[in-house]
Amino acid sequence: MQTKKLINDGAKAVDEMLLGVLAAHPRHVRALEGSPRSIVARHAPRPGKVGLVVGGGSGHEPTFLGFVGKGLADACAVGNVFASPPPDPIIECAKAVNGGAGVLFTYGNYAGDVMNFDMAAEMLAMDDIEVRTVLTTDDIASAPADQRHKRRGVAGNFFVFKATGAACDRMLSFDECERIARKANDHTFTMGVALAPCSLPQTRRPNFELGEDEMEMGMGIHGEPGVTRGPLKSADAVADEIIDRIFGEMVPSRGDRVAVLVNSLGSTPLMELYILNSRVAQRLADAGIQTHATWVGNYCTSLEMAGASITLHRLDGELQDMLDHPCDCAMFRAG
Amino acid sequence: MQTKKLINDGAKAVDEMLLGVLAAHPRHVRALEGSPRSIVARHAPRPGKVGLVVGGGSGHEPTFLGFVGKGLADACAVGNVFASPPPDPIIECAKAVNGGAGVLFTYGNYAGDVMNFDMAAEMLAMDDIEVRTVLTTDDIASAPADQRHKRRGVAGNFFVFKATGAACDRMLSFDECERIARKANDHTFTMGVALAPCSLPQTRRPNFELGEDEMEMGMGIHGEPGVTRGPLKSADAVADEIIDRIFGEMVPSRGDRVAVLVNSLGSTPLMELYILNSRVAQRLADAGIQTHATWVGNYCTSLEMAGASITLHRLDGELQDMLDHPCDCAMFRAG
Amino acid sequence: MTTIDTARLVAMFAAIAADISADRDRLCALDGVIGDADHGIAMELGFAAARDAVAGLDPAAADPTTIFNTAAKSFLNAVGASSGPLYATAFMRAGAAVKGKAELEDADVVALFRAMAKGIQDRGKAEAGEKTMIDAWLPAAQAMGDAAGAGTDLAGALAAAADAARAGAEATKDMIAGKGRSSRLGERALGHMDPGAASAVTVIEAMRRSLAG
Amino acid sequence: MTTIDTARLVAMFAAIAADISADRDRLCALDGVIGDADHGIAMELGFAAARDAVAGLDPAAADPTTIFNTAAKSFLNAVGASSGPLYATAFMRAGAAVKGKAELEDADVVALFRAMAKGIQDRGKAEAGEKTMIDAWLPAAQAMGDAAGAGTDLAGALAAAADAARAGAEATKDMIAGKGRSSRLGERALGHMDPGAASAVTVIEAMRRSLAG
Ligand SMILES: Nc1ncnc2c1ncn2[C@@H]1O[C@H](COP(=O)(O)OP(=O)(O)O)[C@@H](O)[C@H]1O
Ligand SMILES: Nc1ncnc2c1ncn2[C@@H]1O[C@H](COP(=O)(O)OP(=O)(O)O)[C@@H](O)[C@H]1O
Ligand SMILES: [Mg+2]
Ligand SMILES: [Mg+2]
Ligand SMILES: [Mg+2]
Ligand SMILES: [Mg+2]
Repeated sequence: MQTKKLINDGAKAVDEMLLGVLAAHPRHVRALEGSPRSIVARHAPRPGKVGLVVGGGSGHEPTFLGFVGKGLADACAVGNVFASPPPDPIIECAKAVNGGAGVLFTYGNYAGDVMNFDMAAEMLAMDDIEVRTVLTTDDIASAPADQRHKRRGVAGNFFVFKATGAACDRMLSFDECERIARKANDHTFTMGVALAPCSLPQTRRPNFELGEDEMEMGMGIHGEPGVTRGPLKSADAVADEIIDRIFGEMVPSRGDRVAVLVNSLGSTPLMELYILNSRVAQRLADAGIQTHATWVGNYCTSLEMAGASITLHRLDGELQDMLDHPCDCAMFRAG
Repeated sequence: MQTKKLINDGAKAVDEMLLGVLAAHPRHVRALEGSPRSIVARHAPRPGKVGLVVGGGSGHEPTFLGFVGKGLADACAVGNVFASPPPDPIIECAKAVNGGAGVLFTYGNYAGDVMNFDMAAEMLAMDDIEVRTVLTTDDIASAPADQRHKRRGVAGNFFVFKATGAACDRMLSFDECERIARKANDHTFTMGVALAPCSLPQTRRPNFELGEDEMEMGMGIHGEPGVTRGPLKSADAVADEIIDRIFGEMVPSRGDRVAVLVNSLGSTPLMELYILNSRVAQRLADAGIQTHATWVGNYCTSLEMAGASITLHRLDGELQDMLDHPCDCAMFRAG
Repeated sequence: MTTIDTARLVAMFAAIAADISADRDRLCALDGVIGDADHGIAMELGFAAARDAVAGLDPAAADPTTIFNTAAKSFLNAVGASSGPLYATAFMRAGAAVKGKAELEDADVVALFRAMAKGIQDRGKAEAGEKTMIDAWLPAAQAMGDAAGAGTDLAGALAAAADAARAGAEATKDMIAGKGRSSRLGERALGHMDPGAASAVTVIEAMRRSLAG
Repeated sequence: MTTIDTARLVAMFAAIAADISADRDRLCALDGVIGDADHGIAMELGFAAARDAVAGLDPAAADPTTIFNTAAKSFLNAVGASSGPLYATAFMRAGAAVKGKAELEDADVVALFRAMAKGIQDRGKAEAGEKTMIDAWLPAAQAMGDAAGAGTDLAGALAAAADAARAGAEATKDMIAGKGRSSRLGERALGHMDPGAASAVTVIEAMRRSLAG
């Protein structure tokens, strides 16, 4: 039996989605002529501004394309479901947003994305467009702390994109934008948990199996297995386990400031997310950590997967400044 | 077997959710002391301003409490899951936001809500707080057009609240605010479709059954059966059926302007919503109707139910003005 | 003829709460078919709150009216929903009907049922035949009055009330709903018992056992 | 010894596409266990695009290099993902390896396999034993070269390559992954075949059938 989806044809789902996005957000984004998988901000390019190109597989909406807009990403290269975009749309995005000050690629650390974005960067170099890359590696479940460069990028993308987009929007130098992107990534820690699988539009079959009372800690945002599988726990126990692991890495001190993201992987509703957040807030308060801002909702999803992730973004003055910088995107506004 | 949820105790889910909401949105909302189910905007009350109180059962987040904030609702009375709040929190909300210019109750037309809000209004009258009520009745699937007063209020709440909140924020008179609320409701048409049930946190059992390849047209936002049950259709067919029914009532002419809401009932992801929207946009364009603004996402949910609804809000100059009025709420920003 | 004191009424609320709690999942399932699947939860919450509130009263100071008013308020605030105002109004009217009494005699119990049915009807504006709890409560109150009028003893009258409630709930299967969530269903509601009528049977049956000697 | 003309290469891409399409769901299922469940989709898309693109070339004007370059480009743009750059690079290197030839002789086929394996390795930087498609492609290219060096005919050498690929894919079950999505799984990847190695077997087997005269 196939899973139920409101689609027309699995093979056309991504392109039809993009038509719907363009129809809904004409003031924020456009598709490049001849390159429909290149979604570019209305206001881009801006001369002298570092261009920020994000991208990755589809199925994580509002990540990545929802973060295209003023003050955040200038363009997004859109891949098939859970598949990196090929180099072409990435190249077109970079050309379209190049303001002469360099183009920054920021995306999640996955083999496929790295190969495709690197191929794009090589080809852009031949056109004298300077590209630098900052990979997001916030998923603390995906490799030990001393191998941070091997970690996946998951919901914490949100904070890295936000900081980087702000830096670019403020016309900081290429070096500064890159430095801030790396710092934002270093300051971001995420872990997720999955309760039920999603299914790809092309197969409409659950992409993994979980026992009726099981959950998977550390689940990736494409249904890749996480770190441990065990019986379903309470919201408080899940929040505690995640916060404990994040604290173990972030090593917070009293008086620290953080921003929080409690993210649904798809079908976990706001009620459950806010219950998680109530525990997160309590843990932060108990540790003497100040919460500067909190986002709760669907920010980095895996289609209709059930589950959630918690991200802490440790702030210093600069990162807080970037976080508070206003942005106005297709699917996200802040500041 | 119980459904999986990230909760601690079904009986405490609503109150724990509220703690999480207050922790996440301290700049927007507060709970009234002694009345934790009364969520009030930070800026309320404002002298001379009509107070807008919304409310209803929990489980529809971000409806209702997410729409509390500057420029929209002043307060929300929060009920148990899918259950109207009792009169007490409603009364406290009304007292807290009363600026001396009257208090408007706007909420979905359900027997339980009507009884509880009416009881509250009666008791407030004894305290010389004048209350008027505008019920939302946008669900065209729930009664024939000549019995509009019997219809349910569903996702179209969003537009009614938005217009009414703007009218109140602009310090219009009680009469004007009420008139605009009624007009906004009269101009709003919604229909939904469900693909899979949700489950209540207290029972963790699916609240209805649907065959493996069935969908229900006209499903209410509490899992109440809709109008017809049949085999799952394509996104285009679903959008067409809904748009046809809405056009049948709205009787649009070329040159009309509308705002659109494509809403997830919970677990239907953005990809599917945008696919629906691509068809909606095409139908509107074909009919010569101008789309002034579109919202796509989780706006009025039924916990983790799978499905979606489409709402058209027909604009005239006044309603467009109200729609464009800025608002800044716990879970929603516009303008 | 024994009279019913406040302790018996307190025990009655405990009995209703226990029976409704045992019935919770069936009531949710019935509500799932034609409503929103929460009726068992609302009733369980409401009667648990009423039970606790009346158990917390000072038995020396509380008269039946206080018991019923306390039950009304606590039920309402715990529940909201449709059941909240309906049962809260029923209990407030019950309290008014026995005002001034220290203990209840047979005729008071008859009045109590009538007042409860009337309260539900005044609050919800449902007529008989609209597939609501009224279709259990009205015949129950009616049967109780008829039996008492015909000289039947309290136990017999209560049994008649419970039988009439059961028959009334059964009859809701053949009704199209005129009130409540299922009123939007038209013919699709046919064949299904109204959950509020079903729970009314459970409530009335628990009241029968508690009040019949 | 017969040579392989462009028509045969076009037919080869059609054969791979057909076999991969038939294999799609198994590959997705394998990827579901240790990856993101889309490998069959990516491969199906990629080879369908390659098949269509090379079928659309003017057979008179196209040489083998053009065939492979066209396949590379179309595969890459249809897929992205990991498979896209890996197979695209494999085909670009294949094209370079047969540059200037109008038809392929036995030695060219050997060179082609070696170039494809090398291309995948250059692009993905995977070593043997890291549980990737390399663990099928490297032994296949090696076995092919060894067999040809030992004087085996093309059919025999291709059969040796296919056997080696199968053995290599089988061996990935005992590996912990060093590259790709499953590299975050550690020991949990043990016991499961790498989907990219599995699909490599299908590709190589289809190439064997198409190229072995
Ligand atoms: N207007 C009304 N008058 C009498 N009973 C009503 C009315 N509206 C609803 N009911 C009763 O309430 C029951 C549903 O109660 P419940 O599930 O607790 O509330 P809700 O419908 O708010 O979820 C229905 O089965 C019906 O018996
Ligand atoms: N660096 C690499 N070198 C060689 N092969 C790789 C590499 N990374 C991934 N692979 C192969 O790609 C396969 C997965 O391909 P696919 O599912 O199409 O892409 P994705 O992982 O992007 O979803 C893996 O099974 C593995 O064989
Ligand atoms: Mg993939
Ligand atoms: Mg309810
Ligand atoms: Mg109900
Ligand atoms: Mg994959």
